[in-house]
Amino acid sequence: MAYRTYLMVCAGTGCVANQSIKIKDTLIKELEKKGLQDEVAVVTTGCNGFCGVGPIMVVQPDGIFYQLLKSSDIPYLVEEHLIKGRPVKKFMYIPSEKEPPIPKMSDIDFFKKQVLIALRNRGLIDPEKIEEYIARGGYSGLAKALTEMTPDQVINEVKKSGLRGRGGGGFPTGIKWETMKKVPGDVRFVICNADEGDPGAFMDRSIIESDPHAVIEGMLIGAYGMGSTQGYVYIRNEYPIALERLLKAIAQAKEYGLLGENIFGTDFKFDIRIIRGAGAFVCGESTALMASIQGMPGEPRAKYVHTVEKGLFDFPTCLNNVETWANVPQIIQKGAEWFTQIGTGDVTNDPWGGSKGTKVFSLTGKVVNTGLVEVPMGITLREIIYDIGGGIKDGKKIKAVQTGGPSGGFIPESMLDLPVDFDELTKVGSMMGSGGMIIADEDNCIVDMAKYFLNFTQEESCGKCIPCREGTKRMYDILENISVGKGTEEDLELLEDLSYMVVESSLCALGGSAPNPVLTSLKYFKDEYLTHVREKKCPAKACRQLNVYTIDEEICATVGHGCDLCKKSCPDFAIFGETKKAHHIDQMKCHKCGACYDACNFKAIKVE
Amino acid sequence: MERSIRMVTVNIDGKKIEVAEDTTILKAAEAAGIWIPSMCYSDLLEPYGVCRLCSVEVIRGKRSRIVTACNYPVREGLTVNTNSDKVKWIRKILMELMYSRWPNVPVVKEMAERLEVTKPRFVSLERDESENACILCGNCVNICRDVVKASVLSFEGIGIERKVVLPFNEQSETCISCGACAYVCPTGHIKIKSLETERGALQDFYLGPKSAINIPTLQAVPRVPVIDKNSCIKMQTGGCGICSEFCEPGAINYEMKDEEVDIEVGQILVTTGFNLFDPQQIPQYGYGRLDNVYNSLDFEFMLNSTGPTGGTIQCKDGSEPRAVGIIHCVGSRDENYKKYCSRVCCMYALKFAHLVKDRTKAEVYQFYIDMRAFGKGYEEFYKRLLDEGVNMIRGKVAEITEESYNGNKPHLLVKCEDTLIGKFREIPVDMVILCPAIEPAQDAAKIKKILSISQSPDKFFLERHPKLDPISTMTDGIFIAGCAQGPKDIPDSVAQASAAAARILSLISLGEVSVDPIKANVIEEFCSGCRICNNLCPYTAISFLEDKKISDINEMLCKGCGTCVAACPASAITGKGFTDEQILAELEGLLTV
Amino acid sequence: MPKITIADLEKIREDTKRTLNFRLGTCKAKITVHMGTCGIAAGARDILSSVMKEIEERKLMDVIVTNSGCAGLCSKEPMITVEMANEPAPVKYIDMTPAKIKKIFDSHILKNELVKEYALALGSEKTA
Amino acid sequence: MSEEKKQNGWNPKIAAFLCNWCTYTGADLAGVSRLKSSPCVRIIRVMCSGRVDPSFILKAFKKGADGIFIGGCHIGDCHYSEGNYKTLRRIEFLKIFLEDFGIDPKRLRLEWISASEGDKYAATTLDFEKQIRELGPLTFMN
Amino acid sequence: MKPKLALYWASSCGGCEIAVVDIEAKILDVADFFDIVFWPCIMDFKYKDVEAMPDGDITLTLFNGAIRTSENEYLAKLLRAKSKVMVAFGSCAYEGCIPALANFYDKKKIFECNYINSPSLQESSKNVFPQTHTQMPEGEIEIPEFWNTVKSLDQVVDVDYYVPGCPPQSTQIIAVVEAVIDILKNGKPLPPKGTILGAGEKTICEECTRERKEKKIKKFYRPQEIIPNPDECLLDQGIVCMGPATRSGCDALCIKANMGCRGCYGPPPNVLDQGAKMVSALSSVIDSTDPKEVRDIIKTIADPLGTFYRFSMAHSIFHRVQKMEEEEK
Repeated sequence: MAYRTYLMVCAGTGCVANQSIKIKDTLIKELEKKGLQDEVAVVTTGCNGFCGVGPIMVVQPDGIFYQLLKSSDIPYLVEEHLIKGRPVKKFMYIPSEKEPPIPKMSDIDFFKKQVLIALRNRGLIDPEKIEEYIARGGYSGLAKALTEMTPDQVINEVKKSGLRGRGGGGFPTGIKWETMKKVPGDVRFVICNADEGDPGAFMDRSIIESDPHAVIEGMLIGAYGMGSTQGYVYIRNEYPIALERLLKAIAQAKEYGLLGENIFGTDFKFDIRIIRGAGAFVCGESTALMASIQGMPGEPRAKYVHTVEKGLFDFPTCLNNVETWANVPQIIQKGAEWFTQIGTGDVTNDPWGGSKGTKVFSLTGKVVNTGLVEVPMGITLREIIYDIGGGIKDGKKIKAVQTGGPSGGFIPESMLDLPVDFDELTKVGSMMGSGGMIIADEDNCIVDMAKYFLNFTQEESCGKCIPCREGTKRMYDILENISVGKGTEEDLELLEDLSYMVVESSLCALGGSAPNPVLTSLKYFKDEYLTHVREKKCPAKACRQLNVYTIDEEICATVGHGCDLCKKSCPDFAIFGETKKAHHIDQMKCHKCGACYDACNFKAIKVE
Repeated sequence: MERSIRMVTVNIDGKKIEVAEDTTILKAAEAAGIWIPSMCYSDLLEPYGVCRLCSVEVIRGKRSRIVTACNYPVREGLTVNTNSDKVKWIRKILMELMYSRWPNVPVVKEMAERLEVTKPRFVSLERDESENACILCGNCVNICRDVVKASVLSFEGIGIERKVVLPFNEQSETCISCGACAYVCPTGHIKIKSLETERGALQDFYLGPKSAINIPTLQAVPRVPVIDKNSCIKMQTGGCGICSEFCEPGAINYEMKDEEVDIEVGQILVTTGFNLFDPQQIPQYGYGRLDNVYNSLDFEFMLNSTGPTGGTIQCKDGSEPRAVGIIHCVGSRDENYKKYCSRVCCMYALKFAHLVKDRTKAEVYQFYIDMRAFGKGYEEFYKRLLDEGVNMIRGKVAEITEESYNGNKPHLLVKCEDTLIGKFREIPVDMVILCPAIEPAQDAAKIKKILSISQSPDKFFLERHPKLDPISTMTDGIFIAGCAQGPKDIPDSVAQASAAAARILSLISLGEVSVDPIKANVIEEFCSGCRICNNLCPYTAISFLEDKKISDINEMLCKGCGTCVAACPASAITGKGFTDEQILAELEGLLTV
Repeated sequence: MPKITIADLEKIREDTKRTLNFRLGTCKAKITVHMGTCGIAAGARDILSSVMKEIEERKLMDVIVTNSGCAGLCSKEPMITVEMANEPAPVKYIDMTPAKIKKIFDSHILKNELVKEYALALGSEKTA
Repeated sequence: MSEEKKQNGWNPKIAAFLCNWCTYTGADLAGVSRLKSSPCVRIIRVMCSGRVDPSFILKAFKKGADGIFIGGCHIGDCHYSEGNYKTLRRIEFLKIFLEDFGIDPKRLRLEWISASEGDKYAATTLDFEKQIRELGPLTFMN
Repeated sequence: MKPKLALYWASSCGGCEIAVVDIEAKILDVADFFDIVFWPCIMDFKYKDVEAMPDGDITLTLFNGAIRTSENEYLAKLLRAKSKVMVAFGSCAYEGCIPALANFYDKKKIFECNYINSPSLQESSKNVFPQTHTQMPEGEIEIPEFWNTVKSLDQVVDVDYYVPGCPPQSTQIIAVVEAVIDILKNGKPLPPKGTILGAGEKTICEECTRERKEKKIKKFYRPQEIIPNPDECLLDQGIVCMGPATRSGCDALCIKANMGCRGCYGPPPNVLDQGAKMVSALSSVIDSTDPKEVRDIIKTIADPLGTFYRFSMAHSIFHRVQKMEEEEK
């Protein structure tokens, strides 16, 4: 018997971490209790992207969106919505305190402005069921490619679409495929790079979790175009759910004969192997990744000979990332023209001429709605931050947007109307990267943030070449010096000099782009650096070593009645004062840890 | 796939250079006499490209690009600038980074000076112990993995924590001690800990470093080089293989292996020779501990005109010895070591004395117990030596010590009692030659087991009869000759071997052999195949017939000892000549009287 | 192991279509069963079941069923609302029985002909 | 009775199984060397001491031997490599066996005497004779 | 006239009589063919009937049991005289068997054990020894005298043939009976005197189906110590099996039950002494050259004498255990 209602419970990593599996189990139990198990189905889906409000459940066909669910809410929800037909307002999304709750998913701003290509099946299908993918038109792109198109036509279609590598570089995918196709030889590989390493970025994981077959189909089409018979997916082992779904998907595809020999009765054969990465950031670099697959240390090598000529095991190898592969089936299915309608620029003659299609970003930082968003190329940063992201938290002022992860750069508020595409971002010193987008507000110190990213890159540097190993470490040291008030203006010069040198001479892109956060921050926020080195002050009060903590004695005495909390919290015993009387801080003893600031309930601690 | 080499013209610093396509910029520049700095480049390895000092600017049209010269392949029309401001700027900062991290490493210092970096802008990181001169160029790791194929060394840690380590930071068994890593290390950080070469352990006249390919001994027949399997990298790890590239006739074959060849023979002559007694067992003689104390074989090697000294007799420091002591009976005729006389030492000791006299002005002292110059012309030679002025001291040497008087260079002091004059003497010499005992070959016991022959109590092989049949053994068809049977000199060995050969030949020409009639055999009707007798026979004459499920005795192998006869619980084995009935009858007869 | 053909793809797609239509909310008709306390007391559960049964029996791919609370006219329960994609306004039917449901399916859902005798009124509120 | 026998100039009978290569030759040597060995010993030559079947020993005792002497090559020097090891084990076993049978195991003696040890042969046999004399004649019950 | 058959049991357990009956229907052939003149176990015959027979009157006597007492000996001699063919039937008659284990002790010891130390004796009957002649009011009672040593039949009388086994296997008895009937009926020549009937010429190993390997024994096990592999030679596994030194004929009965052969069929042809042969064989395969270790390994055999001579003590070279000389002194 068909079901009348489907409960789409999000089982992306974010929601699973928030007990969505438990919610699913409770739902099933509750439905059974009410005798609804034959009428109402519970489906686990991939990530919906709105991870900030997980766990999420969508009730279909009504399209009611529930957020922040707890398993204790379930009996009430089932009773109200599923039996009595009354959607429960208190679990719905509320954009702001003043506004009423929005019951329907499609009406929520976060979802409204998104254009879904790579994530088109998210929340709609059970990623562990190939039938549902097929029902959504899955594998018809492959069918079309195999039966109606020659390999060259496939490559040409991708080339025409203007699809560019979503992993960061933005290299036109079609050109890459074409180059690979031209290299002679029988053995050639395609690789899906699922070694997503940028902190805070999780679009690849999300795509695999919600729609693994899209990736498989993309690889199949690519392999057909380029004449490869063996594919690899290099996925980090820290993505257990993605890995499991991918393994299941591959098994299902094999069962259906969509992987293996004589696919759709043609001569085409293709198989996929999964290689689990150990999570080194540098292994996201193509040559390091291939070295890792080969069982060698994950170190990059010089790419004066491209991997499409000599890649994995020295055979021609085409590596694309998850999102790129996931776009391919749609392009083949709906045609290049459809794809070029979305995005910026003109790619009819020059594949570098624009950015087409959509890009998935992971929106994090000081924005109201955090999560994964797929937006058309050319959308402005402002739209992403304010319309989709719901603006800055707590009504603060935006300071900068950091795009492209640790290799990207800071974009100041003045440039918020910048259309987001590969070339525009690069022009301002940042990059698209794999799609990280971190919003910084006025409480964020630019030096501190640059230091954060540098710390990441210097720790993740493989250590092979000197500029990256020694250089990023020195850059970090200088930033550290600046953040504790030991920096000089010469240091800033040296930092810049060193940064440019590292960009120029590093062996791979990790080193070559590592200084981007420093360079862009120096470019757009020079003043803030100068304040750090000249006045030894941090305007955002984030560099604690530059802060001076004092106690407003009046507040302390009258409002807080000398509660002693700060005194107890101070690890240096630097706070004095009798209970019920005003306290004060001995600046000589204070190590500026900020514990008292966090401890005070009355905002009596002042920071300067 | 044969690929014709295409020559291309490239422009390096304004010079037009014609080189083969795909040559690296570094090599092309080198050909043109242009120096490009590099710290990690090694001709032996694929460029690893880590120091980046060889960064150069490649200009294509208006666009220029920084690449590393060590691994950038040249193409037609490439324009390279190795000395632009940008290049200099990059090199300078790189050098600053390196210099500040390894301020005490000479090669880094040198390079820094050459690149005019005197005071780096970075804080000197002397957190590295001054000994740590590893600049992480990776050459050692790469040569170990790619060339030697041992993969012993590897990097550990990433980023600034990267370092070169052995597996689990322990001396690895995989390391074949080839020394390739030390060879490619640009800073000399890798040192080879020399394994203490113990003199006594010197084998095959090994007196110094030698290549993995060598001619085993000077008199080797055939005189062709062989590969020492234990030190050849190719044999150990499958790496290297340079010699085969080098050898034009293609004579090098790594596939050759020691193989066991089964050859069916009717007779065997065992001439497995002897071992030289290790004088280190007599510590008071100082062999292996004191310089200039040699054993006879060392000295023989020194005397050899193709030996390490070209035949001159000299002390370790190269000086001519002023006096030489030759000590007889080292280990022979000694209750504590070998009780027997080694027979050859007296005469070769006299020969040594003669040669020392002949080649140097040194005084020669012979320390002997008894002179045994028993052979033809031997006594005459002894007489001649006495005439030559060799000092003969009758007495067993007690000790050899190293002494030094008044700060002069140390010499050796031989202490012994001169039994002829009844006085204790201390004789200063510069060199001592020990004449060690001849002892049975070290694997004699193994050979004994294989061939089922016997050893006499001194462990030499036992002859059938000491007087009447000194060349055959108790096992028919197996003969012995030379020092395998007992110490003897060359004439005796030749005589014995010839006799053995003659015996063998006579048997061959006879075409058949007669065997002793005392044999055991299995009575099939009574054997039930319990297999108790199966491993009793040292001559493996007993086998188990799987088809009949009974045991069987090969009469040709059987020596008739009768052990199996006694053991057979079914009395199914009888011993011809010594049957149960016969022995019992004998008993009956003996005991009734 | 069955080797899939393109025709098989189509078949799978057809088989799963209804499920997905439900999830996407795309449909020709939407039937809302009013299931307030009053509705349930008047037998709305049976009505819901019979609606589901009709859909099942007729193998309708594009009719979705949902429930809602009390429509306010408790005396006329059980009540359903039928919304057709091609009609401007929903129709409310009152005093439903399984037989009546059958009739509504026969004429309204399949032939776009209103069953006037059961209808309460035309043009009440739309249920989105 | 035994006391009586002893007094009446009783001479023990010692059966000896001698290995052809060592002890037999050793006995030979003793003779050639004019050494005094026990006259009570009645020698049976076997090729190897390993040929000595325990049945022979029991039979010999039964037939009137008062002591039994077995001579073989020294351990490790067996002409047949390892025949004497088997002898060693058999005799060890047999001694336990004899003890169980109520016969003093001292009446059975195994010695390693090489071809060159004529003196040892002489001394050992004399010693054994003395020992047997002390033990007296071996009698059997019915 | 039918040939005459006598069966007698001397010192034995009676198992052989049962074995004879155990030939099932064949017993009818026996009864049919023979005229049974003496079989005290089955029917009431009197010694005086036998005594009254002329010498050689009995065609065949199957004599089982060892010679323990004067009565046994008397009957053995009597039947010998009256019989044409005297067969030592069963291991007791053949080689002493279990009764001969008493040869480990002498009469004195046995009497001490039975009439002084036996725990079942009542105080009043302790120290009362059997007397050959006792004067009773009714007259003199004579009971047989107890010999010091148990003997096999052939140690007291001349024996023509032997049938070994404790008891002889019924199949073997059938074969013997058939052969005898065949000879008597058809006037065939008798087998040579001293032939062992109803047994093979080889050893038990011939009949044992286990896989044997070259033997190397480090320790002997008693059957309760290990669970032996049923496919592998027991001796290889360290279990003392008399099989190699025991005549075949039983079809490896004990071994098939996963027990070592106990040796009831006696030594194989040519073997003088079963026990001595076992000593020789086992010590040959002990895997050690160190005298101490050899002794230790030998010590792992429990009671070697009793084990090796379980059935053949009377027939062994020594016939019996001697008194330790020390004890004598």
